[in-house]
Amino acid sequence: MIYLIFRKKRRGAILKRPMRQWRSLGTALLYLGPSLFIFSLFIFYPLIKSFRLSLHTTDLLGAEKQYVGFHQYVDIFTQGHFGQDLGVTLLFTAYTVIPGILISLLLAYIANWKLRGIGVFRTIFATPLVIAVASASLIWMMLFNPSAGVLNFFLQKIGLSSVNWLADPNWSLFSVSLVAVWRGLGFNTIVLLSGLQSVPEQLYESAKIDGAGPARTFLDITLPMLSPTLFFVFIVSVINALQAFGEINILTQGGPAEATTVIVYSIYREAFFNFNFSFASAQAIVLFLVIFLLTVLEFYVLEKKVFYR
Amino acid sequence: MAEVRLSNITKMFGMQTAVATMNLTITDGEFMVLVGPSGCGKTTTLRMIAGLEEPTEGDIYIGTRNVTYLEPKDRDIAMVFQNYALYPHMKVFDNLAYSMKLAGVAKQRIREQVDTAAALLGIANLLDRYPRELSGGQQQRVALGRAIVRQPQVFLMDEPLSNLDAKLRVQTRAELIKLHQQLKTTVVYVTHDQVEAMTMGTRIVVMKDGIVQQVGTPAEIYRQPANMFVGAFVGSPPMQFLRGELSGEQDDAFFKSEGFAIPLPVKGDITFDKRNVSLGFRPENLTFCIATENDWAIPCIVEVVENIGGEALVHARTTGGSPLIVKLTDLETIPTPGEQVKVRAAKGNLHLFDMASTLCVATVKVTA
Amino acid sequence: MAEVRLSNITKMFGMQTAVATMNLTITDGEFMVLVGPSGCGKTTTLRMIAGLEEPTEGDIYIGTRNVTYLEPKDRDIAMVFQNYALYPHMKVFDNLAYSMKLAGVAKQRIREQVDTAAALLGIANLLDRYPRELSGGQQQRVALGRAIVRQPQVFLMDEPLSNLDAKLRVQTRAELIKLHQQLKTTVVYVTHDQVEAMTMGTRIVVMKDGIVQQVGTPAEIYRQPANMFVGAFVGSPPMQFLRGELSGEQDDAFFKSEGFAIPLPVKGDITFDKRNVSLGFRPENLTFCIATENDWAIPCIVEVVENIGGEALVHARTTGGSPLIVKLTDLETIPTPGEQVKVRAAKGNLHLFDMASTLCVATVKVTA
Amino acid sequence: MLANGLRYLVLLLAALVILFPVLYALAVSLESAAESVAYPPVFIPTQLHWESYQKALETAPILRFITNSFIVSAVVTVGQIITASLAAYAFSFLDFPGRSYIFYAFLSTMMIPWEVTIIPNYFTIKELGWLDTYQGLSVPFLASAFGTFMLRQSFLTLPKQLFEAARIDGCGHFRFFLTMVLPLSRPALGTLAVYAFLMTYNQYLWPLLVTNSDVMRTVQIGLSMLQWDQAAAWNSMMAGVILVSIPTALLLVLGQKQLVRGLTKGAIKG
Amino acid sequence: GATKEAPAADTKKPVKVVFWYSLAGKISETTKKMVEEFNKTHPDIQVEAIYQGSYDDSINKLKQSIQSKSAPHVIQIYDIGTRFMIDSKSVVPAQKWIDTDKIDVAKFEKNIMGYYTVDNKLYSMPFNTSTPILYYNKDAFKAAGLDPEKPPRTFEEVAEAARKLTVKEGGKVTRSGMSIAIYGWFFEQLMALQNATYANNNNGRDSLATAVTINGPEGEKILNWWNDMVKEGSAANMGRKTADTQKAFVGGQIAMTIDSTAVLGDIMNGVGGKFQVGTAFMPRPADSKGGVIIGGGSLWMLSGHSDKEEKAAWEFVKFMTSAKQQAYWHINTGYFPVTQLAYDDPDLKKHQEKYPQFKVAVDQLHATPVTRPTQGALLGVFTQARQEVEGAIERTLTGQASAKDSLTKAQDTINASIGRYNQTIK
Ligand SMILES: Nc1ncnc2c1ncn2[C@@H]1O[C@H](COP(=O)(O)OP(=O)(O)OP(=O)(O)O)[C@@H](O)[C@H]1O
Ligand SMILES: Nc1ncnc2c1ncn2[C@@H]1O[C@H](COP(=O)(O)OP(=O)(O)OP(=O)(O)O)[C@@H](O)[C@H]1O
Ligand SMILES: [Mg+2]
Ligand SMILES: [Mg+2]
Repeated sequence: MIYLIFRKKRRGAILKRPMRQWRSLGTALLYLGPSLFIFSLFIFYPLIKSFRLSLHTTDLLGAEKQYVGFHQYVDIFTQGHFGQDLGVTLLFTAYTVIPGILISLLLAYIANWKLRGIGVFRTIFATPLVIAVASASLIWMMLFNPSAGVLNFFLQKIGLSSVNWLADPNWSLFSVSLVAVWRGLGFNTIVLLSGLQSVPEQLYESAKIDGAGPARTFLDITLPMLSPTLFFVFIVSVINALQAFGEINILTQGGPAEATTVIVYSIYREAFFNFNFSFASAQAIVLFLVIFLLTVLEFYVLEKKVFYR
Repeated sequence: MAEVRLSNITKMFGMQTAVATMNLTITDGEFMVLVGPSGCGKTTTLRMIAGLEEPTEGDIYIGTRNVTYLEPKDRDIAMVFQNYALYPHMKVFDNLAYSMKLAGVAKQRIREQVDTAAALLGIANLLDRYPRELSGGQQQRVALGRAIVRQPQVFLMDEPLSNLDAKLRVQTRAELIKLHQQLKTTVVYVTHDQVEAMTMGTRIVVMKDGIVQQVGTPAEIYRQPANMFVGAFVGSPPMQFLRGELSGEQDDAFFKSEGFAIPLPVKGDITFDKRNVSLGFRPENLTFCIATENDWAIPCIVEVVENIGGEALVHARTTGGSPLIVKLTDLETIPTPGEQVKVRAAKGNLHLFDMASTLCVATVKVTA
Repeated sequence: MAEVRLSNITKMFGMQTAVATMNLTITDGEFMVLVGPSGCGKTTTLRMIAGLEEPTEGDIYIGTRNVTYLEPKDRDIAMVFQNYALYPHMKVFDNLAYSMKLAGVAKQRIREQVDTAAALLGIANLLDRYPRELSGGQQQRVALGRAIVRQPQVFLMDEPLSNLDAKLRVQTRAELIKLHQQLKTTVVYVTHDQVEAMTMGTRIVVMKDGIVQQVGTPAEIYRQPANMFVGAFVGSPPMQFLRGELSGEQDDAFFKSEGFAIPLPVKGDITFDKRNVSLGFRPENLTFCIATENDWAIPCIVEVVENIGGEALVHARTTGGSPLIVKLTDLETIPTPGEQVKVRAAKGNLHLFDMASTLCVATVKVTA
Repeated sequence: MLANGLRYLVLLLAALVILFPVLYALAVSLESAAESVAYPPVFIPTQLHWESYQKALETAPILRFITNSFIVSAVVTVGQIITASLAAYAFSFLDFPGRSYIFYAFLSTMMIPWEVTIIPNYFTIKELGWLDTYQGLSVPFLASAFGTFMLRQSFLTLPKQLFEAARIDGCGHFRFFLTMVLPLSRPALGTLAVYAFLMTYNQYLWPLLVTNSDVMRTVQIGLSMLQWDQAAAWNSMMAGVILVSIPTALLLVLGQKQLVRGLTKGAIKG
Repeated sequence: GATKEAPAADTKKPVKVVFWYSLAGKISETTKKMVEEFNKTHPDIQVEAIYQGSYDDSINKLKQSIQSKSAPHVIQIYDIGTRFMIDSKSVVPAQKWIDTDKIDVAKFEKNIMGYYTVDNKLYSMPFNTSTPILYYNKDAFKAAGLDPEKPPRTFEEVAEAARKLTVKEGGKVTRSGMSIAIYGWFFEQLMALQNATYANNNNGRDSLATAVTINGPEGEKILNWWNDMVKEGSAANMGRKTADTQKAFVGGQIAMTIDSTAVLGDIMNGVGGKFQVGTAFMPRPADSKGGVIIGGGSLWMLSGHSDKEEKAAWEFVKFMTSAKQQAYWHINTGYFPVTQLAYDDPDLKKHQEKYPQFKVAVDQLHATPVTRPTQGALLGVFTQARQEVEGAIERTLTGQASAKDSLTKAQDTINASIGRYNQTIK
């Protein structure tokens, strides 16, 4: 009886819709399951563990010793140079993200020209991708060498005085940023290029007919159509920049005069050399929160401007 | 306003010839319609004129300039794409305004132009929507609007009305004709709609397999098709053909086929002796004669009768098995399926096509 | 094969109503055509039947099942999209074969089915190409082929022939009718082409602004339009209207307008007293009478003459300024522009529409 | 034509700038110790000195390391492609409650500093008995928020009509995913594959932590074995750098074609 | 679980000893050769030598291993890891076995042993040892009118020589007289050379250090001396990488530098006869009487293994520090032999003839008194301390702050870290 009553009423609206919702959640979990499983085990669980640690003091080997609440968090801001490190980190992000994306965009643009043998150039533009951080840093360390380095050689060739790339606090952050930008070029270019390739040819034709030159076409057609890709590259670049470590560890170790001590590097030092894992954990949690909030903000502000077909 | 001239244009896609040595002069201010079966190279021709496709061979002139290697934007053309190609990320207004913005037209003026075009096309209330929020016909109208807001030397339109309903189509057609008369802009117009071709074109180009079959005014194309293809292609329902032999002599010839013979007063210098020909006539050329004793008539059996408001199509079959369609406008005398009837030519032109070359060798005017 | 029933279907896009409380039963095996102006909700209706769009309100039944919340794949339907939606990474063959592959049909059988469909649609030589290498019409045929290779309960077709040339369209139309007769599958067919609607549909739904205006057989729609909109929408050139007053009484009424009066033998239970009405007639209902002394006729001036092969459209204007189109099939008596003529109804139905409701209040049969 | 010539010039210039560090490293690796530190710098070795490579190959079982890295990277790549594309599919084609929250949770995994996870993960792997195994090297990286995000962005640009056509054709989610989404996203998948592969290939700290024997060691550890802090010449170090980069460079060259090719063209009208 | 295989099988099989080492490249090869040699000569013991990345990597990995009870038997740890190793409470002091075996340590270099002896217990066996020395370009000395056989000994003399050695062309310096890499180790040395401690509680050797003592007059003196040379243009600042100053020295762009004895071979190879290389004692302020601290690494034995294994491990450690092996080690790597007995080795003698420059280093070592300052500091957070000091030097050299302020800032940061460290081991 009751069943019949429900049948008579708009059963779709009343019964089926919510049920469908939950069923769709079930389906979704099937797709998300493998990732969620790995993440839970190897990322969320460690995160929780770290958070616990950050509320304790730890012994020399990193085991919990004593509950101290948020004491470590207070210490972060009162001892050492966390504030300064945060500034350096943000500055590094500014130095790398926007220039990196702009250069990659330019490269992707010229790599998208339809010319014979363009594949060779695409491959070349992608090469920084295949060089590991360690390798890249070593190569650049050689280029940066103050006495025998190629960069200074070129500078002197064109009549400028040489620069103490890594030893001069005014230059060192720029120098490591340069390496980071170079390293990012390969990946960003490829991603942007594949984004460019998925813009329908028709739109370009349309724009040509409408009288748009290359620059306008780029601004009015390419950029909007590329916005999902750009958005992706931007978010990822910011996250990566905020966590940059490899080149700094090898090239400057945070120096000179802390000019390149980014947060991740200082966490590394705290955790692995000062044997103070809980203090490091607290810093890491703070960094995580900073990145997370920043990303949510970016999504909030930017994704509205992204055009999805 | 400018002349458009295609000189020896060929376009290959790989091994596939899309357009073959095409020569065509579209005079200044002309409304030239390209028709032809699907895949015959209409769009490709248009795209070459637009500069979106580079011809494999030959040159294209607009006005006196050789534009073969010029960028589209330097050719001063506007184009309506067969598949619309609207900017998906721009609202309708911006789609329409874009070319003017690029040309640096003042805001105020853009607004006016867009409003005029939108009103003309009945999309004034859609200006604030994105293309994906439009129906197919609405999108097509936006595409059309995008072309007409500009005032280029040449309009290129690729089936711009194909997704519109009859009423809107008639209306838009009229608007386009009016526009053309006002602006006197050269138009190259692709359509598969005969009525459009016939009513709009000052001249028509019929193409097939990348090859131009005939160029002429609508009346020429309809009344004096150059070959069987053109005859069959233009007109709906299409021209009918009966295969047979031509014999006799000038002014006193006979067309013999399937056990009947039709006297045809063929004029002109052609060979007659048992020549293999096809006799072509249009459904509206024919009528029924119930009287059984008439040498001039072709005996048939009625198979299907399609009754479209105002007229009827009678599908019949000759005793020899060839299909025949008769178009009746006098709805009082419609035969019924299964009925035995005789069909004879009543008015208009009959055409004789050589079977080997398919070319038209003679046209005979019939009067009832 | 199944009945399709829409019960109180409404579809909103945001604040925009695309379809409003639609009730429609398409009986098993019927060929139902949806027509209506661009943007009236045809595609939306089709998409709801397909399950691509969830109705805002109402239920959809296929056979006896309520399918409102069923996945498309569980509805046993095939659909031709207005914009083709071919799979760009698959060759034509695979596009056609895809649904059968999914259904686990044997390779051999797939091959056969695809070949049959491709031959039917004249795309047999394109099976090895990618969609981007096809012309517009070719793509549309592939889209059509994709639907017909399956044998679903219901075919949904959204303007499947709009990009085909006349000949191919006639041919494909005939093939589709034949197919329908063979398979007896229910078809819901969207078109803006009257001829298609009239010749193919067993019944026709006329829509406007998301609201169903009339459902009926082609003859009913053409001969007994329910309202002015339907009258004007079906038929090309469309129905003409003259505004005026109805007076007199049953069987002896007069239609007065712009200084002339026409006696109309109206039957039926309607009010007459100086009622504001529109008189509707079709171009082919009219003819010219050169004799000046005839009360029954409407004086006009000829403006434009369109001569389409086989018939002519004469655009005239009444002395009161209303436009009038006369369709002539007798091409010997065409007036010339500027000529003063008189027009009278010669045959077919005349319609009286109430000006307030636009509904048809009476139909009068005329015989010359 | 002229314009094309100019374009080639621009491309060539850009290529030279990008490639310069690598080319110079290559040159230095083939120089003698003295040449490598000479000033002004020597850009083209007077004579090819292969010693550095020879020494590198003797110093560490590089080939074994490369093999290990290849195996682990391949496993991780395949794993990430599978998990990330599945997840991205859910985020772009399924509508389910809490989607954006779960997506943020996914994204957040990218933001966690690695210092946080590396040690607990070491213990997890230890508990599982996976130290010094391929599982230990690869399993923690089988899922990737980065990859999910990237594929989501790519999936979102696929025309909606395709999904509809496929659904009509009787395609369920999974089939659609397999036969439409994946083939049409080849450039994105290719990019992710290369990225995942290289990321794994270039790992240093994690492999160092969870492996103990030369049999299981990976190539970046090999690289660190080739460099000694106080070396006065660049040539041997650069030989190491070039040596470990060769396999990935080859991979890039081979995979380039798949990487960037537009596929959605001509999908639908408009 | 510490329990290994079944004891029955154990008797036949050689005892397995796991040895983690950190030095890469050519040095790593030498290490492996020595291990091979050991395995050949000790059939009942099988040593597995595993490279574990840099010292930093290795010590971190050890940390995890101790916790998860999979630590090796022997590990090579750098000098500044000494405090951590002791505090980890997981080591077997070498003293235990020296006492058991009644080894005579008299012939071991006392300065070297001094570093690793804490609370009168030798914790680890020194293995690879180096000190810094002054390298100079004799040809440049000649060209500048200086006596190449009389290298400068004091800060003042160095500054003076540097000034003379500096060559300018058109306003640009083409050769600097001096350059010192900004490396905390050098600062520590220069402190010890002034007989100053680096940390309180007598360099943390009397009891746990609670603070560093770097911002005293000695520290300031170092920085001022250094900074004056840089400011004046007679010394170049080439950053933290010692490799960079080496390269500049080898390339002739600087005439003097300070670097480890361990790179002598590399420098000689790099110079390859382009000019004559001289070596000298580390410079120090005129009146001071300290000496150098040894640096490098030592071999630690870890607890938690069976006695048998521990014994085997000790055999291995003993072997590695034996005279013959140390001679081989010295010849191939440039590190000091830790035992004087090694100097009797004929190969080593030949080697010393080839590199007479090395003698200076040995002399310098022997001239150093074993005091708290020259024993070196024990700090749990030494890595950070070094980096902070390097930061302080950089701040001074780049004119961001005075020597005093720079050092004070560094000291504060380090002390906070020390505080936290001491907390963790309480
Ligand atoms: N996604 C959408 N968002 C907003 N409005 C929409 C959307 N899709 C359709 N519409 C609107 O709904 C109405 C009905 O659209 P529909 O596509 O059904 O029209 P149609 O009858 O198929 O027209 P046509 O013949 O031009 O294809 C139109 O006014 C259209 O603009
Ligand atoms: N990019 C391409 N690659 C290969 N062949 C192509 C390509 N574009 C068009 N073709 C082929 O060239 C021929 C001409 O195509 P075109 O688009 O000009 O035809 P059309 O006359 O516009 O036809 P329709 O009326 O169907 O749009 C067709 O056979 C088509 O398949
Ligand atoms: Mg076309
Ligand atoms: Mg539609």
